Amino acid sequence: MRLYEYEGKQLFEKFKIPVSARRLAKSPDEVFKIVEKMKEPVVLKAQVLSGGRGKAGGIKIAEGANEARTYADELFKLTIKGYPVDAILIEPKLDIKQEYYIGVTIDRANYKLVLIASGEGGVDIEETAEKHPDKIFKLPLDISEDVYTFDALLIAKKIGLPQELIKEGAAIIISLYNMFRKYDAKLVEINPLVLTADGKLLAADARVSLDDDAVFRHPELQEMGIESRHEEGEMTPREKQAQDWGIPYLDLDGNIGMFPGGAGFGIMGNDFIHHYGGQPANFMDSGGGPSPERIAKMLVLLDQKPEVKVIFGARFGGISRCDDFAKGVIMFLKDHGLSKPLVMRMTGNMWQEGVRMFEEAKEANPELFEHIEFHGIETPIEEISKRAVELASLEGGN
Amino acid sequence: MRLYEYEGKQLFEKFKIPVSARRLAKSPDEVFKIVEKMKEPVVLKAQVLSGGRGKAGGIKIAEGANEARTYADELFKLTIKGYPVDAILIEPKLDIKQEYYIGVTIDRANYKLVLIASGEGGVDIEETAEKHPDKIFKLPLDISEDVYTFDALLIAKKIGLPQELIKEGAAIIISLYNMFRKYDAKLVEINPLVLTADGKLLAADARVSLDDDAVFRHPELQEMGIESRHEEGEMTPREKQAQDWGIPYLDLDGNIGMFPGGAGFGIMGNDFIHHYGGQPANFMDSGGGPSPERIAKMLVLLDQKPEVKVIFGARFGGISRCDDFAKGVIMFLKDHGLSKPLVMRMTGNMWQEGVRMFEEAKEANPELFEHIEFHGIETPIEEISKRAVELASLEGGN
Amino acid sequence: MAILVDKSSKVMVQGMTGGAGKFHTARMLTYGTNIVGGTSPGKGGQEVEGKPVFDTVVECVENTGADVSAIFLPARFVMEAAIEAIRAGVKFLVIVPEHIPIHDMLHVRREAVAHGATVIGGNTAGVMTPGEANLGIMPDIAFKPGRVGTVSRSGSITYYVADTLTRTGYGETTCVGLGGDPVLGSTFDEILLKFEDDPKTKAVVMCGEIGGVYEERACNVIPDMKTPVLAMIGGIYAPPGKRMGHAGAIVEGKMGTAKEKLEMLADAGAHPCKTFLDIPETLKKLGV
Amino acid sequence: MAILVDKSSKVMVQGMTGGAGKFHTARMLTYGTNIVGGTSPGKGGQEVEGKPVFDTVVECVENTGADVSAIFLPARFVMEAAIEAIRAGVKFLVIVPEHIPIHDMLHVRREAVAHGATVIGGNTAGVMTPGEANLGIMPDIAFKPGRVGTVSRSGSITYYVADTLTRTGYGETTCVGLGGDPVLGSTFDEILLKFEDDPKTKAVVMCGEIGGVYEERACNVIPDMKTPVLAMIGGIYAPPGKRMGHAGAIVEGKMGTAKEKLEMLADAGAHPCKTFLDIPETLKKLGV
Repeated sequence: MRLYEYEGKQLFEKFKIPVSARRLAKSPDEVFKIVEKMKEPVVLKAQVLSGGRGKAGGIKIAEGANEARTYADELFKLTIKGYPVDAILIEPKLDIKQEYYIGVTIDRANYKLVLIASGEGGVDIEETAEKHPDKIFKLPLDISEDVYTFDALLIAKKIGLPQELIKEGAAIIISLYNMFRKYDAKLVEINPLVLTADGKLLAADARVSLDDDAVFRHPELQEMGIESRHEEGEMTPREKQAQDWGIPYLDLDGNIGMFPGGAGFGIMGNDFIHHYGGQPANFMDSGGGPSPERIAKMLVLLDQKPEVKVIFGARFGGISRCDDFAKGVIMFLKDHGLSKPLVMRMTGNMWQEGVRMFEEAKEANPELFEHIEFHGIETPIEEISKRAVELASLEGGN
Repeated sequence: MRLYEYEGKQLFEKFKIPVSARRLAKSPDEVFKIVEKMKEPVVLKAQVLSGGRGKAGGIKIAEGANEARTYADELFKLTIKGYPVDAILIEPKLDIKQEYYIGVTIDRANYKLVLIASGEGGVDIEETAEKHPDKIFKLPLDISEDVYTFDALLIAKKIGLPQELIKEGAAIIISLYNMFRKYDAKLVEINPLVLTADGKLLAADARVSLDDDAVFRHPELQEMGIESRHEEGEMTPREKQAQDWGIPYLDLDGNIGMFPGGAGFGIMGNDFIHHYGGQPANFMDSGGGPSPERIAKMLVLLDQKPEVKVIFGARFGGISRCDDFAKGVIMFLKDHGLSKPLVMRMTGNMWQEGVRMFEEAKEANPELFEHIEFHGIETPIEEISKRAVELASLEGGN
Repeated sequence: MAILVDKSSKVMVQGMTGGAGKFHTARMLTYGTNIVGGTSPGKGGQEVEGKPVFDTVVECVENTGADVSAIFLPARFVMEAAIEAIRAGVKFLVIVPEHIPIHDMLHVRREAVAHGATVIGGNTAGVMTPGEANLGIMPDIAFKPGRVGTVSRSGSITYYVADTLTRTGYGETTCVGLGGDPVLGSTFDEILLKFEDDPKTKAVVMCGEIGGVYEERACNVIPDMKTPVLAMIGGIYAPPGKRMGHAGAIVEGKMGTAKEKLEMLADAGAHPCKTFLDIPETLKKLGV
Repeated sequence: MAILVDKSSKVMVQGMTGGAGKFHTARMLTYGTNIVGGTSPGKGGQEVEGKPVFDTVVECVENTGADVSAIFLPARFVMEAAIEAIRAGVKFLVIVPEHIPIHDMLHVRREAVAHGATVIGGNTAGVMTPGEANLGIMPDIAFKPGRVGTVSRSGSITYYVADTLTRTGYGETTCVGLGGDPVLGSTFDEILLKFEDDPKTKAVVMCGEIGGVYEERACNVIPDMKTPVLAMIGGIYAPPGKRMGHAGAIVEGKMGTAKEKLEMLADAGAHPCKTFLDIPETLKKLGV
């Protein structure tokens, strides 16, 4: 769950990390009114859930209210890495002497938190990390460990903060780390931490990603108006529909509708289709132990997508039981009907029950099953993949 | 810093430890008014900074407001282990089925926190610990360790909480431990934790001692109306005077006024006086690095105490410098004058400066020094002790 | 012989009285898994499928000798449950639930390392030693005792691989589901080394995934292993950087594209496979 | 030879630019203590008595090779300062300030044990190895090089004992102030064992106090020591249970009355002394 800059700065303030006074605007007119009152040069910052904003033209400096409105017009039309601009943050323009970088993230491979700092902030920190690793300082920490002032002082000195500001810099580092642990973050960054011409330290940007799975522990976020949200770009209408239904789904460019069980084979199955010369039309994940209703909705998404020429189905019942799966497919067939060929394989937990349900349903309504080729454990999944590719090429299409 | 029961229960409520509804009264009339409104049998509990309250008659059960006022009259006249009754806590009388004990304290010798619990609460836990150690359960914990629910569940079961209440009991144990760490406590006790006839768990008493040296970290205590206070009984007027001056001082029954440097020799010096057949009139501690003013005040306390026949002075300058010491003694002599013999020894840091100051002062005002026998490092402190005992017996007195 | 769990393992179920706990306790027992009891705080004294339920793991271990635990609890209770089991001396834990807070898993890993316990999951289908014990939610139809070990991040991949090994007559020693959550209790290298020490395991199939961070660690141990390692990585054709269901399936910077992972593993001496059918062919070539 | 500190020790002062830090840095240097530098966060680059001040202990250690630290800081900053020094590799620390929060000292002790460092104090007068190093606030007038070690909770008692040993010609190897705070960095037994290992120390005088909890620990090691131990305990005639200045000087339950402590120590093989003058007499009898 990624936060907007203005939300991140709300958290910064809570942890006494210095930030500029700022206002949020949702329209060019609002921008005009705010800047008119400020009577000083301002910076307008597009609020998007993505990095690389500066390079994409998402930051503008305006001397007065009219100029600000003109820029705001532009900014609200911008799409940055597929993300629309929802709001503009307005701050006084800073007279910047130096820019630093401070961040905290998780080194998952080594099970550590890592405090990262650099004297070269404001640019792409990943690039600095790659080209000048000596300019990046890292302090790995155990999840149960505090950062002490002495740790933070050393970092503040290493990145070259002026001597008179190292205590303040250390306090910012400690606060950022404490905030990371307090809010179950995956990433927090101040980039840049700015040293102004008049000798003040300010967090000029805020990047905060929290762990969706731990948001339940932090009801105060909701009180602050920060709501649960995923990190994603602009969605297609079908992706939006899937999200509303709680189904992880991505549109792709191919013509084979992927209807897999589990995320693991969801990914691998797409590779198989490619391997045999086909093109998947989507990525989809049923989630663990999907209900029959959910299974039916997954099929609705694919059946309604015009580009889909054939549906590839795979169910290996684990926590997802074959009987629930069969129930969902039958529900779909009865309520909605299948307009395209479906080749599928079903095995795993409760497969006998699943097969029996299909047989009973087919006996009652054989017409519902005329587009379906059904396989069990005896057929390798590769055969199903090949068959889906074959059917897709028979159907023609893109 | 020991808290009153009613203050402890304020903290309990903050940590969601269940307590009865309750009211505090500072006079018998207040007690009457409160009980009149409650319309149920109540328990009146003397609020004192001491244990053993029940045995001393500090707890009364009253059926109605008139009876409550009569008991309150008695309670406010009570002194429990030297502690006056400052207030009475009024709670509904509980129908008690079983009493338990839960406490957390520090095992200083082993540098551990210890969670202590027993199925036999409500009585003297130290007695139980001595006679039936098998009925006391202890869980030592590192200062950085959390108590987990499973730890607490095991304790709840061991002390015999009913099965349907073990989860609630565990939650109370965890809260008590968290409270201990959060407030830098030295001791927190629920004794008794009561199981009522209708199956509820309630903390019927609260004993909380915090670390005076860490109170600065908890400004919220002051916001709650809990103020810094030491654990002490009724003081003599001289002890109160000393406390106002910030001087650790205790009146004793003898006639030798003890004017030592440092707490260590403050204690040992009293032993020496006894050893040579004398009786100290007090205990006193100058504290580390006392100011000349403080030194002068220490002498004022002794000179004004009629029982003191002779003053025994010892200063081994460490963090307490001999020059500051000499300054203080001279200040006392000039401002106040010495009415009793003083035998003293001075050595240690800055002793040359101290000696020079005395010599100059004596040259200027020899009369001020006529009661003083002055020694340096050449005289063992035992000789000074003997001489003080000798002078005291020459002076007569008790 | 097998790794992690076999018929002598005394298995307990944490969260035994919940819906998933009850259902899978029954399934695991049906398979012949030696389940000796379980826990559910506040429900001590009850029974599930004739096995005793305790309030705490300590009591369960004292009364049943349990040395392995399968956790079926809501994600928010997993950290304490895992730490409880580890501190009570349980040496192998399977965390079935998904969506466990990442910081919680860091704490669990820390305790596991400190106490020498092995944790797999969260979001794992579990561990299966065919013919001996089925720990978790794996469908037994796919599995047969044999001579190849498997370790995968995804449950469904585990099933397909076992299905393939079973159909082609190799069978499996033990099949380990590493789990799909972003931070996991164990890493590929750790499981590979356990297979290396198992004389019955003649080869290992490891299946990684785009976005995972533990595939790279496997490269540290494969060069020194005597047991051949076959490697598959899912997501070769996945669009990079787009979210794909598994939180773990986000490409992290330059590291972790599926193609790079597979190349890295091949460089380390693993035998890359593109489909499941490549597995028996490779095993044949290796003379397993 | 000596214990804990000698003329080869490279001593740093934490809180070097404060009033007490400056004053005692000068005194310690005058005595000949090998002070190499100090710290004061934010004041790196300054000097005190010609010695360099650093912002952090790591920098001080890197630049001066400091291996011993004396802490002169307000009580609330002591915990972090001590942990900083311990983690930077300093192996011996003297915590002079008093009134350190008890929970803080538990953290300090934990770090010290984890890193094999020795901490004495808080509320200690320090450690003196006569003729070599004076670490803390002890008045040098009382001390002369010699053959008896001392360890006391109280500073003033340390001075009187040294004064007595010096006057009677025994002199001291090292004098250790354990400290007066209720929870201390080191315990009597730990210091006694260090003296036991010091060939120059022919006897040890330990002075405990009513209310302390560390005297009892001495009884665990005295029976096995070859070096004779003389024991004094202050507070034999103190009224029990009344507060006596030192927070540590409250009698805790039945444990810790001065009389009982002294008896316990005598039972363990220590030679009890009632006044300082008993010390040289006892040493004479023991042929030291």
